[in-house]
Amino acid sequence: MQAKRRLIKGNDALSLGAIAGGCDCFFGYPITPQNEVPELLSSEMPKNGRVFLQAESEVASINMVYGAAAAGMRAMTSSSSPGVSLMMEGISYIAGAELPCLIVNVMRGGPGLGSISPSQGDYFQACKGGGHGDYRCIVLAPWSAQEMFSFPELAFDLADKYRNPAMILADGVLGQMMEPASIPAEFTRVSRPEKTWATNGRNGRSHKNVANSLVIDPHELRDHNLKLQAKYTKMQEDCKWDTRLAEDADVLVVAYGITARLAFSACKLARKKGVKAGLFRPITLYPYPSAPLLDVAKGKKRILVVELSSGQMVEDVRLTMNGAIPVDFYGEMGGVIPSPAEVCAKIMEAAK
Amino acid sequence: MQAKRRLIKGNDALSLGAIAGGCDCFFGYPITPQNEVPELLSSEMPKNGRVFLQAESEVASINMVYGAAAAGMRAMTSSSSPGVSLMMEGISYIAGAELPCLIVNVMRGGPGLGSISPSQGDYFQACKGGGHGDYRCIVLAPWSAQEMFSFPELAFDLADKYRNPAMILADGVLGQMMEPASIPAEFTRVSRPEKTWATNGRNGRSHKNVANSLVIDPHELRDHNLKLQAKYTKMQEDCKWDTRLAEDADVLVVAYGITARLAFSACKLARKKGVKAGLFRPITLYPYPSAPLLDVAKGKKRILVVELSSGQMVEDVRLTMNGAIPVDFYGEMGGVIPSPAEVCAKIMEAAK
Amino acid sequence: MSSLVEAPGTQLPDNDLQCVFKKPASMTSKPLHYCPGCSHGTYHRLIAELIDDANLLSTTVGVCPVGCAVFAYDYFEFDMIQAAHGRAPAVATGVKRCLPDRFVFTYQGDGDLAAIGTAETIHAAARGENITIFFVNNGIFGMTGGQMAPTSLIGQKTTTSRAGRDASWTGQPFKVCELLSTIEGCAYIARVALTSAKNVRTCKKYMRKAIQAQQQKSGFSLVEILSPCPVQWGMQPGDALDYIENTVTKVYPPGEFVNKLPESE
Amino acid sequence: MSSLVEAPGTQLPDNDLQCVFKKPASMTSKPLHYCPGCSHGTYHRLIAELIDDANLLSTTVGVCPVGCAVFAYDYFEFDMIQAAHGRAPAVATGVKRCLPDRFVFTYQGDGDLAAIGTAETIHAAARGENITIFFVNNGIFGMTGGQMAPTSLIGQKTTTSRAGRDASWTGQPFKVCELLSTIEGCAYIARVALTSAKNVRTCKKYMRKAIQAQQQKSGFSLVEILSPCPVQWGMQPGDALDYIENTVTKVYPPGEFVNKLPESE
Amino acid sequence: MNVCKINVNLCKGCGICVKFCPKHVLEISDELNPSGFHPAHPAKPELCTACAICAEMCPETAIEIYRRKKSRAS
Amino acid sequence: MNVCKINVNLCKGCGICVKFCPKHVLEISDELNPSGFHPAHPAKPELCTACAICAEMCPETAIEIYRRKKSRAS
Amino acid sequence: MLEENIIAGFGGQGVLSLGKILAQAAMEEGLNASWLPSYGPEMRGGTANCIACFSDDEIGAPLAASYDVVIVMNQPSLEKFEQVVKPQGTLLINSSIIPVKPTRNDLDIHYVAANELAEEVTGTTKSANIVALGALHAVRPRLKTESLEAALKFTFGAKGDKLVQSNIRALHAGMEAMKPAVA
Amino acid sequence: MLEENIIAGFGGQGVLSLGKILAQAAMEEGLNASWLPSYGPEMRGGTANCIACFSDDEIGAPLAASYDVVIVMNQPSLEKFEQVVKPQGTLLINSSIIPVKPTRNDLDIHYVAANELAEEVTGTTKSANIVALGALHAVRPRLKTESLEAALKFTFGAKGDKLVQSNIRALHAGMEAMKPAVA
Ligand SMILES: Cc1ncc(C[n+]2csc(CCOP(=O)(O)OP(=O)(O)O)c2C)c(N)n1
Ligand SMILES: Cc1ncc(C[n+]2csc(CCOP(=O)(O)OP(=O)(O)O)c2C)c(N)n1
Ligand code: SF4
Ligand code: SF4
Ligand code: SF4
Ligand code: SF4
Ligand code: SF4
Ligand code: SF4
Ligand SMILES: [Mg+2]
Ligand SMILES: [Mg+2]
Repeated sequence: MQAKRRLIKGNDALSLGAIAGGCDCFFGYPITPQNEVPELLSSEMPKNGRVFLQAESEVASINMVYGAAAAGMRAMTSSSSPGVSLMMEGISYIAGAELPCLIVNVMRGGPGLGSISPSQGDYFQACKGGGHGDYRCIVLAPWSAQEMFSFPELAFDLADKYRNPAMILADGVLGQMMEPASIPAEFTRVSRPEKTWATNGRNGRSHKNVANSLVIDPHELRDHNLKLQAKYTKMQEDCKWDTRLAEDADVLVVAYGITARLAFSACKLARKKGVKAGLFRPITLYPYPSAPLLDVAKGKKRILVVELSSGQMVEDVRLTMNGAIPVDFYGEMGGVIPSPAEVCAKIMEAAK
Repeated sequence: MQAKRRLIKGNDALSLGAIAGGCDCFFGYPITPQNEVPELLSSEMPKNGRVFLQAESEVASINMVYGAAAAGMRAMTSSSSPGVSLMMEGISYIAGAELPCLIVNVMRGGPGLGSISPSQGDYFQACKGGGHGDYRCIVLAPWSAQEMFSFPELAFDLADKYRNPAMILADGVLGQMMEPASIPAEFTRVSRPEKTWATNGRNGRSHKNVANSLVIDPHELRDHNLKLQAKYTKMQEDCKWDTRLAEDADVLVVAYGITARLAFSACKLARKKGVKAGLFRPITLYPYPSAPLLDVAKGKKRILVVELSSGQMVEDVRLTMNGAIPVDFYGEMGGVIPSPAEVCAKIMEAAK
Repeated sequence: MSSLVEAPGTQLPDNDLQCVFKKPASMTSKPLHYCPGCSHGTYHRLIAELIDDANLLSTTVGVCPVGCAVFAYDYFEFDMIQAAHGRAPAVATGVKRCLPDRFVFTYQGDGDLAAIGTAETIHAAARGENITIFFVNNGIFGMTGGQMAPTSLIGQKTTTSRAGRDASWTGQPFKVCELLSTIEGCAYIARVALTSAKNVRTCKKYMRKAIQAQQQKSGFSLVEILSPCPVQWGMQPGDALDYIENTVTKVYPPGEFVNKLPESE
Repeated sequence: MSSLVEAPGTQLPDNDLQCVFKKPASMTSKPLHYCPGCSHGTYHRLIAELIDDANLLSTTVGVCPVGCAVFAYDYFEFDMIQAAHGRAPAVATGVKRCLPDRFVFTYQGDGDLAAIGTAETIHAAARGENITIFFVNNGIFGMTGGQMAPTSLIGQKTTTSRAGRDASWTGQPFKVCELLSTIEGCAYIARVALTSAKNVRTCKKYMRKAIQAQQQKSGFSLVEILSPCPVQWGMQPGDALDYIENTVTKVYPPGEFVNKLPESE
Repeated sequence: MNVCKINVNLCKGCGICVKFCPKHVLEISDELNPSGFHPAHPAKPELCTACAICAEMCPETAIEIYRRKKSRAS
Repeated sequence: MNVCKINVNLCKGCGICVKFCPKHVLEISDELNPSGFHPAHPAKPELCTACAICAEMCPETAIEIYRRKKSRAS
Repeated sequence: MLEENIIAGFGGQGVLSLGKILAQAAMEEGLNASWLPSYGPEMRGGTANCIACFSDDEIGAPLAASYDVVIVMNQPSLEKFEQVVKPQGTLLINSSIIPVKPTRNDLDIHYVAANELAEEVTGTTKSANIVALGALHAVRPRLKTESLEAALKFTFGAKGDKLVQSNIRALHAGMEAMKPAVA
Repeated sequence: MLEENIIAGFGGQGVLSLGKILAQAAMEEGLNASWLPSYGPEMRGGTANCIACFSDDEIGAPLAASYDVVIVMNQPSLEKFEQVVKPQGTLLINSSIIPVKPTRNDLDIHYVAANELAEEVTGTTKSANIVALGALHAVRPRLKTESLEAALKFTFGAKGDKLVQSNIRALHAGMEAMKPAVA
């Protein structure tokens, strides 16, 4: 299928990407700044023979996703921070029952109702399990309209591979910004693994299937958890990252999503000012690309982590470095987006 | 008031402790293994002129707490893992609106429906903010019936001091176990700070009060978040911890709640086997007692963190040590409780 | 005791005996975990019998709740999904929207459906969701130890209403069928008490209609059974059934509340 | 333009003029953020007038929703709580149970009350919670950009039903007053359309009764107003009011649905 | 004679079958089954009409009912 | 003469007052107010009966109405 | 001194209260004590068990890998818990409804016909658990008899002195029954 | 080359589409481009603005601390955004409804009576935004005129050629109006 370059909003790119990625059904409840997703899908999904249903709440949305995922569908929901908080029980169930699905969080300022401005304050929730129990989501962080389009399929593939919920963690800027992106003219049905475990009616199957996260016997639940943990360890083989100007850098800036864009511009400014700065961008926030980071960081003088938060991902960077290289942090909150110049200033400090 | 020693269930001790601590109202929804809490309070609260109301869900519970807390009450809810996951949006709102309240989580095995057996799998959720945005709860971890009784008042006091939600993080064993504890015969009304900010009707007040977490302007929301962060930093002055046999220890075991009890027994066994083991027990999980830990850990050969999880608090220990002393981890999941002998074996390994 | 024991399914002494009653094929042989005299088991059996009758074993997807029936997936031979507390109707919606030709039902208790699951139930009905709900109203939270439910009767003693439910503080019993009757999306809504063999047959008749409603794509269907919880009620199983017959049905009148089936009498 | 401008409250030329209409004291002077022709402002003013009339300024605690009225706390002089989306009735319950002598009301849109807040609304009613809800039904999610609401009319074009709402897929419009009418805890339930000065007065009458219901501790009260969302409906403000009068009221008949006030006519 | 066959391993001794048997065929035994329940048993099997009421009412589906076929000659 | 006083800073030019004024006193101005709206103004103030219908209908509470007191002598 | 006990049986057999009474008695003596029930989804029938520990020192873990004392009131419990008795530990078996014998031979094993004895001295089998307590006390006297009686008073006092007395009779019946064993 | 523009005005003045058309035109020329709107709670009235960037290099940040070009269509926007123009940067003012003058003197400032001109050549003030685009293009010709016309075709094509043509007229009217300034 030939793709054509067009100016497109991140949320629209994500929606088309979901269809391109074989999303069978979308269940969601409106919330800014991701409303373009349900709005576009409400007309595009039926056109493409898929299911779109607006749920009465996020709690209902995630549980509809649970049902559809159990039935073997590529099921998806999308929301923003407060709405995603309401999904914590449901996501924990989906992870416990080992069902693949896609949850999108176009983050906004918190806590509470906060604001609708862009933020990265939900990293802990997404990556450390905001819900109860020892589960993990696969978490992908796009940084462009092009990745907003291509990550849904990637997310579904990884979700199916590991029978695990996957999350796309974006923010208000990525959702609202328009950029050129290559989008195919029409979408061909993507292949996906056969789901012999699906609870879609036995018809002919010799045994019944059950989708379940209840394991009442402690030792069986322990074993179930060990199986999950082994799976999470194996995910490391799929961790993804990217770098810019990192090779010869003295200061390595670590940032994801929109912040990585700011940091990239800042690195260029810093180099104009004579400081060798480079960017390490985690693409999978879980599994976290620790090994690659250690590798890239080798020989750097200092690491600067930049986030639109009070400092969340920085903990994973510090856990990765374990004291080997000093790690600084610069964060803005509440929807304030630092300019490349401001980030550059922090790089200059770090370089001192 | 003279206290009398009696054999009491952790959940019952916690309930009486809430009344002793000046809890004005309880809103909750039943869930094992904390049902003794609403059951006891349903009769004891009215007797003591307080409010008990069974809500239709945990979502309703936490929002009733939000309302009562805004009105200046010492408001409380109690649940267990899946139920607490449903409160994530509400807790984020309460933190954002800077309202004091008490949330109890008597943890059970997860993820999903999991089991009703004891667990410590919700540490991340409690301490790193399972809800959206950059907020924190004050988190207390009792390890005995006596602390189950005394911590609610402590939690309310800290909550009022900082205008912040406080959480008591217990588990099925602490909730269900009976132990002797000193409980006063009757409860005298405790003093509490005057709440000039409460939305309890102006009557006479010159200005209106508003309870709110919405700050639509990014710079104002940034400032609001900076204020919250400053508050969280200040909380460090109230962090609490405990030690056993730590002075001369070579191996320092770090554990909280029921696990600290197992670890304490294990340390005694290890010493019988000739290994100097000691216990560091964080009592406030947030603010985390990092400075005291660094201090106690000075000169130890090795640290062993023990949890009923896949390894959650261990991240805060590693972030604290930042590579200074090797940190091992031993965890069980799903409601399996290791015997002191098993923990001792891990200590012996660490000592090698 | 051995005198008493008869291993299930052993060949009988002679061949002039014909079996007039036995466990339906859609039900597994696993012993039920319910308390003595609990109607969950009876309701399970009726579902299995109807699935057998309608020959739906291979196209059924059942959704079980959180509540004493949480283990229901162990007792049926068809595919089952265990749903989060109260969310079964949303889970069923997810399945049914994607697989409209499957028979999709939920099995829910009164805490599950009428407390925490209120919004999911009502909006499934409001959407005219083409699913069937088998609703067990025993007026209490059984699994968690007998706390008050929205459906508990006034004066009923529970572990969270030890002095008896007080209407002035907790309101009146929550009437699911009456509430749903105002919603246009409902195709079939009925209530019955499993207090006699006759009522068991009536229940089965209602359940059959609810299933037909879904098969005819007429919309949302629900059958509420008034069920005993002998243990949490602190009654003998037999007395509990009498109590339903004499007291509970006064508050929750049995009958058909909505019936939009074309060929319904 | 200056010719037109009259700064509010300036002294008038002569003293034979008596003021027959001005902003109520319980309302702040802050300009409203609503779109031109949106009835939220009118409803706000009526609340403030009634608080003034009943002299409740010092004992009122209002709860505002998430929806276009999220900023309502800026427009009233009494204490306000901003509640999570849909949870206002639970928040109000928390306040009222602890401070039974306060006047506690919530102000909610149809997405807030009839979608995500369904369970909280219905259980507040079921408990006979002694609170008052002012419910703004504009058949759409205004704040988020005009998505379909459970209350949207069949055929109504919204940003998530571009071809018009399809009953076979999303069900029939959600009728809050009709649903609540089956619940015994309700003391006063009424619906009105703000489409004329006469209706504005009727609305105020209904609202007064709802407030009385709470003051007499008779239970749960709710007044639903059929309100325009000119912007999301893509209509001129005036036309939007005509549309309500001619079309919306056919689906949502105005009137008093429950009235248990002793002295009610 | 008809047969009311009760699986004592499944029986929980709830007594519902005893209560509803129109012919008073059934009784609760005072022995314990392996799960610690006193199971029901057909005390007067000869009175059983194979009406299956007991079986319909049994929550455990512990009862199977067999009817004696009419012998041709009659 | 009665006075219908419209605060143009609050007015959003929705035209509802214009629509409902029984005496057709009001009109939408073609000038812009500071918020970029075309506010209403009393084009025929002399016709105003001070019935306050416009004010009751105005969503912005932008209208104040003043009635001229009857002069004693009449 | 740290004593760790498991008591197991059918739901109805009062194994949980047996454990509580042990802990209560220990507390009456000023010892530290803990009691931990097995808790599961509400459902009658099936087996229940609890762990009771007491010690003159601070009690760490309220449970252990193996136990000084195991009391089994029914057969499933014997099968389930025989293996967790410490070598030379005490295994007390309710012979009234447990026909089979344990397989281990490194234990101090005792039998008591708790149901019959209870029926004998109290008229019902309800206090079979207390008979077992008495039996345990006889073969392993770690607490004072007065403490056990005090614990019985505390536990049943609310329900009237008659019940207290019949339970004290049950306690002593159990002790008597073990005379031969201890002699 | 990296050009960063802010366009601001009342909700109804088409400032968002002006920015989109800039970005679209840049893309037509094979440049990288980005467009970022200010988004808020749904509510008409009040001011809106957007940021449009284009560059021959990969675009990092879609926003900046200061801008090469600021177009203000109403007075509140002038007050709000005058300070973020880069020294020597371009400030284009819609003189139709902005009576006041900017305070800074380190800028390349231009005025265009966008509303009047639009009314003149298209009969309505709707395309005042496109007039402003033309004016900007005249004083700061960074993109080809064809690209701008192509972008207009792309944007309004769906709504018919008439609309396209009238907008192209508006574009050129804006360019013409600036002739003196550039001459
Ligand atoms: C989110 C959540 N809240 C609470 C619980 C605890 N819980 C389990 S079952 C139940 C209610 C059971 O009552 P009902 O639905 O009537 O079923 P029954 O046991 O009476 O058949 C509750 C509150 C839970 N598991 N999850
Ligand atoms: C948990 C959560 N979900 C969704 C949203 C997004 N949201 C804000 S307002 C709203 C609905 C507004 O519609 P309505 O309640 O009818 O109020 P209106 O704006 O129409 O007056 C939604 C879905 C949110 N803020 N929080
Ligand atoms: S607790 Fe009640 S509902 Fe649950 S199994 Fe027992 S009797 Fe049935
Ligand atoms: S969007 Fe609709 S409801 Fe919201 S303010 Fe505008 S008109 Fe009113
Ligand atoms: S009804 Fe069933 S379970 Fe109850 S006693 Fe009879 S056979 Fe046993
Ligand atoms: S079949 Fe009928 S007669 Fe026979 S035992 Fe059962 S109920 Fe009694
Ligand atoms: S009704 Fe009010 S806002 Fe609307 S035009 Fe008249 S004065 Fe202006
Ligand atoms: S007061 Fe009456 S007559 Fe005067 S302008 Fe207003 S509506 Fe018209
Ligand atoms: Mg129930
Ligand atoms: Mg609305």
